[in-house]
Amino acid sequence: MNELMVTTGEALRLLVSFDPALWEIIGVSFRVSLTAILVSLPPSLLLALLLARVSFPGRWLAISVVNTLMAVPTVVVGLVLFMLLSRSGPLGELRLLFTQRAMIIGQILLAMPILTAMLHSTFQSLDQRAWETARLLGASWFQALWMLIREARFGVIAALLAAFGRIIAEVGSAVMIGGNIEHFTRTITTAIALETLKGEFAQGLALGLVLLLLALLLNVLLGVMRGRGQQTVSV
Amino acid sequence: MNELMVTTGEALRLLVSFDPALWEIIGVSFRVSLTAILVSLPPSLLLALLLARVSFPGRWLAISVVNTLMAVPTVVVGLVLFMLLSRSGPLGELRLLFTQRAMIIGQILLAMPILTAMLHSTFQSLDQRAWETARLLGASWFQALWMLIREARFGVIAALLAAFGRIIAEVGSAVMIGGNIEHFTRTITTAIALETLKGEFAQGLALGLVLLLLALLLNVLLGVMRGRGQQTVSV
Amino acid sequence: MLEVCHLAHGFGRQPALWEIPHLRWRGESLVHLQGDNGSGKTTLMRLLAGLEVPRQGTLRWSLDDAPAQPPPCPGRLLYLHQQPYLFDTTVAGNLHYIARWNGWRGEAMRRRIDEMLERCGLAEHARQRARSLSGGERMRLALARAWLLSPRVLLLDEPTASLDRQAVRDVAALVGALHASGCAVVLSAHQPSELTERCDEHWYIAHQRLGVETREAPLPA
Amino acid sequence: MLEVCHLAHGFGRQPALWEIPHLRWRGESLVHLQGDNGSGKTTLMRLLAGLEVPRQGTLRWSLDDAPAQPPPCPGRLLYLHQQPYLFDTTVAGNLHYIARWNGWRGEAMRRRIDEMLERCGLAEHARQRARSLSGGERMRLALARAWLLSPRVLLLDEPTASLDRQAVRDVAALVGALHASGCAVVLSAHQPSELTERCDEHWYIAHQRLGVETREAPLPA
Amino acid sequence: ADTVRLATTTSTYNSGLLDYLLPKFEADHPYQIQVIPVGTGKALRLGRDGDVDLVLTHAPAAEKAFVDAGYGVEPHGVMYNDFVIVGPTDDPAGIAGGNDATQAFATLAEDEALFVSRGDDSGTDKKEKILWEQAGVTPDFDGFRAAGQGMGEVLRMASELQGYTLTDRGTWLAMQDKLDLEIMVEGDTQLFNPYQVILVNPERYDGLDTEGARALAEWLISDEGQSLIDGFRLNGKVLFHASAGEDVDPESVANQE
Ligand SMILES: Nc1ncnc2c1ncn2[C@@H]1O[C@H](COP(=O)(O)OP(=O)(O)OP(=O)(O)O)[C@@H](O)[C@H]1O
Ligand SMILES: Nc1ncnc2c1ncn2[C@@H]1O[C@H](COP(=O)(O)OP(=O)(O)OP(=O)(O)O)[C@@H](O)[C@H]1O
Ligand SMILES: [Mg+2]
Ligand SMILES: [Mg+2]
Repeated sequence: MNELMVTTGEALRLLVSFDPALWEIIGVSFRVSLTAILVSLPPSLLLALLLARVSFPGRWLAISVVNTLMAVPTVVVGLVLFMLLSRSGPLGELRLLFTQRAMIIGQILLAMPILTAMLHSTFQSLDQRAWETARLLGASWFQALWMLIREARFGVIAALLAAFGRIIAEVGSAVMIGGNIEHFTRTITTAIALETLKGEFAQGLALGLVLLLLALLLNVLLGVMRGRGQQTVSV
Repeated sequence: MNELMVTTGEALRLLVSFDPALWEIIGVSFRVSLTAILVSLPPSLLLALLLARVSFPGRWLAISVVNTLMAVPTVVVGLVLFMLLSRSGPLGELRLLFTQRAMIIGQILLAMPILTAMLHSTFQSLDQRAWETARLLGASWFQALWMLIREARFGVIAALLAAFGRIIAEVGSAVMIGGNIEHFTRTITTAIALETLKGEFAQGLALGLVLLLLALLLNVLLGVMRGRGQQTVSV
Repeated sequence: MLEVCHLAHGFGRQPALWEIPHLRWRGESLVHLQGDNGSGKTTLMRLLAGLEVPRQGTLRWSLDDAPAQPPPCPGRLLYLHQQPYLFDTTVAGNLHYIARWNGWRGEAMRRRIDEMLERCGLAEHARQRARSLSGGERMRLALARAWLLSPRVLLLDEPTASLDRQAVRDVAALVGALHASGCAVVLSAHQPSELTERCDEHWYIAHQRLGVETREAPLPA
Repeated sequence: MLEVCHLAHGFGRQPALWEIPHLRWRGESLVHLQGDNGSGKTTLMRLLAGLEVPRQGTLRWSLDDAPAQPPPCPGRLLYLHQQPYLFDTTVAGNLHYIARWNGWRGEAMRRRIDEMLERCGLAEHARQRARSLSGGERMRLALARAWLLSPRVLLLDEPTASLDRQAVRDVAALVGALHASGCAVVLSAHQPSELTERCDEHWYIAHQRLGVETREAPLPA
Repeated sequence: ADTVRLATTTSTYNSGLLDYLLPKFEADHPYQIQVIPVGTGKALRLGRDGDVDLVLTHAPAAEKAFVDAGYGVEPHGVMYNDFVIVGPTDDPAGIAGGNDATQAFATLAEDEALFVSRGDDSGTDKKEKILWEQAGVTPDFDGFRAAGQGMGEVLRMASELQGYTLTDRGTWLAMQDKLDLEIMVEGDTQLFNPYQVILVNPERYDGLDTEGARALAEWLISDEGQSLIDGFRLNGKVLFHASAGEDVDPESVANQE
């Protein structure tokens, strides 16, 4: 018990004395994950809309496949991408391995299934008349899509947060394709993994707390955007 | 390119010749993750319902906190639980470290935030009249909850799949609290991590494929339960 | 049966929708609640059903010789939403939900459900998804759910708005029969019909006040 | 204006709801579409609006001297759902959506929206969340959205079902004015009212057939 | 059978040495060994916290501190292997063929060659830091990459980036086939890499299986265990040299403090 207290205390102390090295790592983490989310969002939105609103043969199987892809371990994504980007792999010429760009690609692959699956379930539960009404009232295809997103903002934001949570917290693909190289591709989670490996649990926890505090900040900001949602009664 | 082909081929061959060692690992993975999901579901349902339907001071912050907890890295959960369960930690007497039970606890901690957040967003978008109607027509509190779950089955199943995907694919907490001990706590993902560490990519990919195939099976089964969802038109 | 004291309600920063200093209703009359759009008919019914908590004042039901109590009184008091919520299953499934919730079982229950579907003109639609029903059919199904439960108090929020003429006549006959068998009924409707003609008490909401006017009960049709 | 050939529609394994061998409509009359619950009025309107693809047959609109084309004709042909969908924002926000989609801007647009809210009795509710409106107010808002757009063809699915009497009169006057200015209107309604009295053409759906009956246009009220 | 928990470095586990040794031990003894493969730092930490019964590691300085602090007892040298410097075949820095590790490191820094460092405080990393110090350079030149990962990953990374790195011979031999690298420098006495087995101090925690742990440790340094270690081959190559009874080179221990 005592050691846990000491370690937590130490973690908090480290957290308050922000140093440039720490902020560098935080910068890499958020840059990579936010970029990955932003890039994944448009295709995921379109795919989700397609799966929710257009009936085509095999649609049902496609939904199951998207859901399944949520269960792909991050190390597997890392592995596959590593083999593709390796010098001996088909895309080796691009020299992307161990760069932030490669990490972004990995995280896009991880974010898209969860984003698509969550957005699909959100759009699926949205009233069909919403789309019809918008189109009849003169909305273009994109304007109607934007209206749908606003109508489903609770679900959309929940999907974004779940996807963001998944990729900011993942370590398997980041360490495999990024390489955890100091000053280049070290993220909060790969740094935590490293500290843990060294047995430096306090440092690991401190980084974990930093990550959580920043994630909370992001959430509160989004919460303000989302509004308070419907009020309720008891029966 | 060639190596990738060879490796994939080898992976597929390994996959077809099911051996008991492989199935042992698969058994541990699914036992641990399915138990964790089953245990997390009831409290997550109640919490989600509470957050979606009852207004209390601080509700808004509580939602943000739940959303934030989705971003907790698996290693951090592993680390915290490790420090609690270690012989020198406060719960060391329980002797839970490096057991499947400890892994289940870790995965429950990972599953609850994502389950609660997704279920909350699902319940939030459900029509308030649903609950009122059920209660007026004589449903008990639990019957009305069951009706809500059925009405929101798309969202509920999507939430379950996302949570299952997260924990079956995670490695950080499993390796930290499970210890990746052969015959005891080795799961598919910790095995993948180990193979990757050894540079045995083929074995790693094969295990990854096994995981995905089994996850697909589970998805298709759930998909049948869920039904086909609404059909649609184009405007 | 119903006793209301100094009841007032409103939304947001708006002043009270209306105030009811005192209202006592024995539940023997068939009440027609009238008022313009937005006058607060739905809100009053929701308050009576306990779906909304009043800003001010009290509201008590004494049903079946039980001591007076504030709503909700699930299973005995039924409020029919102006736009009813149908459960996302088949038409028959909607009725089976109710049977299950109220512990009815067996062949008799099934026959009762079939009879109810027949009476509401939904027999052909039993296996259709409730969400794909036409506007009038939706209301018929919601009414079928209500008839099945035979409550002590029935609050009907514009039950006839989307029904065709024959259906309005059927509803009027059924409400008349229920009322005759001791069920207290309050209903709202903008357009006069066979149903409103049966009413022998009128509650008007106007200028944020509730007025009550009784007249002779009409002869049974 | 509208030309329909051998149109038939149904759902699932059911036989055709109805068949229309031939229908040609010049769009100069004010049409009242009638039929019992579940006869297929809503379905016909959705087909006319292009929201549903017919099982069989063709359907063409020629609007504004453009060559005949099948629906949808967004922005020029408007269908008002029997239970309108309101966007989850304020009442005024619902109208601003339309302004944005149609590229209207500036002070004139804002004044037009205010005027429309006033006319539909929603001025006091401009900042209220649309989803919290009363039943009649919801329909008023949906009608306000339609008036704002001034389309060439207007398909109104039971617009008066939940309106109070004054609102019905207002809608009747507005539909009359729109019709006089060249807008083609088809409307359905179960109960007779000032609005249906203005209609000079009647389409009946009965026994899975569509019948058409024209009569003298009434004098303007 | 009683279970004994052994925390060890990934290098012994991944090379297959333990999979080769332990079944032979378990066949003659009433114990079952659970192996927890982690880094040296974490292995010692597990020992300190009483979560395992014994450790098998290769970081002489850290091990000495571990024993001195009373966390561990009965340290025994078991075996050793050595470190080598590997690099790309075309050897842009021109260090191939030498056997002076310090000189090679100085050249690498001067050339600003690409060098992938473990950077994880492991035994290997500590050894590397000493070499930089002896070469008189601070490792922050342009090509220096601190990867913060295990040996296998670092080797793979060096191969992908065509850079140099310091590795233990065991991991090198195990992974050689998959790498596009060659040995540049070997044979320097500086590059000696001893492994020790240490029991977790039974006085610190109740319920440790010290009996079993001791049985395993003693078996490892017995003639049987030692000859098995010497007989272990990976791809036909000797990986570890049994060294029970030989003292850990005091000089190299001193160097690593
Ligand atoms: N949650 C809310 N927030 C703000 N205003 C509300 C809310 N709910 C209802 N109102 C307003 O309260 C007034 C009364 O609503 P109510 O639904 O009771 O009217 P009503 O008499 O049933 O009308 P209708 O005949 O149109 O159904 C309306 O003006 C409505 O806009
Ligand atoms: N998706 C569907 N699947 C099966 N049946 C359907 C579907 N949609 C509508 N129907 C049926 O088709 C018939 C016609 O429906 P429609 O909504 O057109 O009737 P309506 O004339 O508008 O009736 P109302 O006056 O009640 O609004 C109804 O019996 C309805 O149950
Ligand atoms: Mg109302
Ligand atoms: Mg209709």
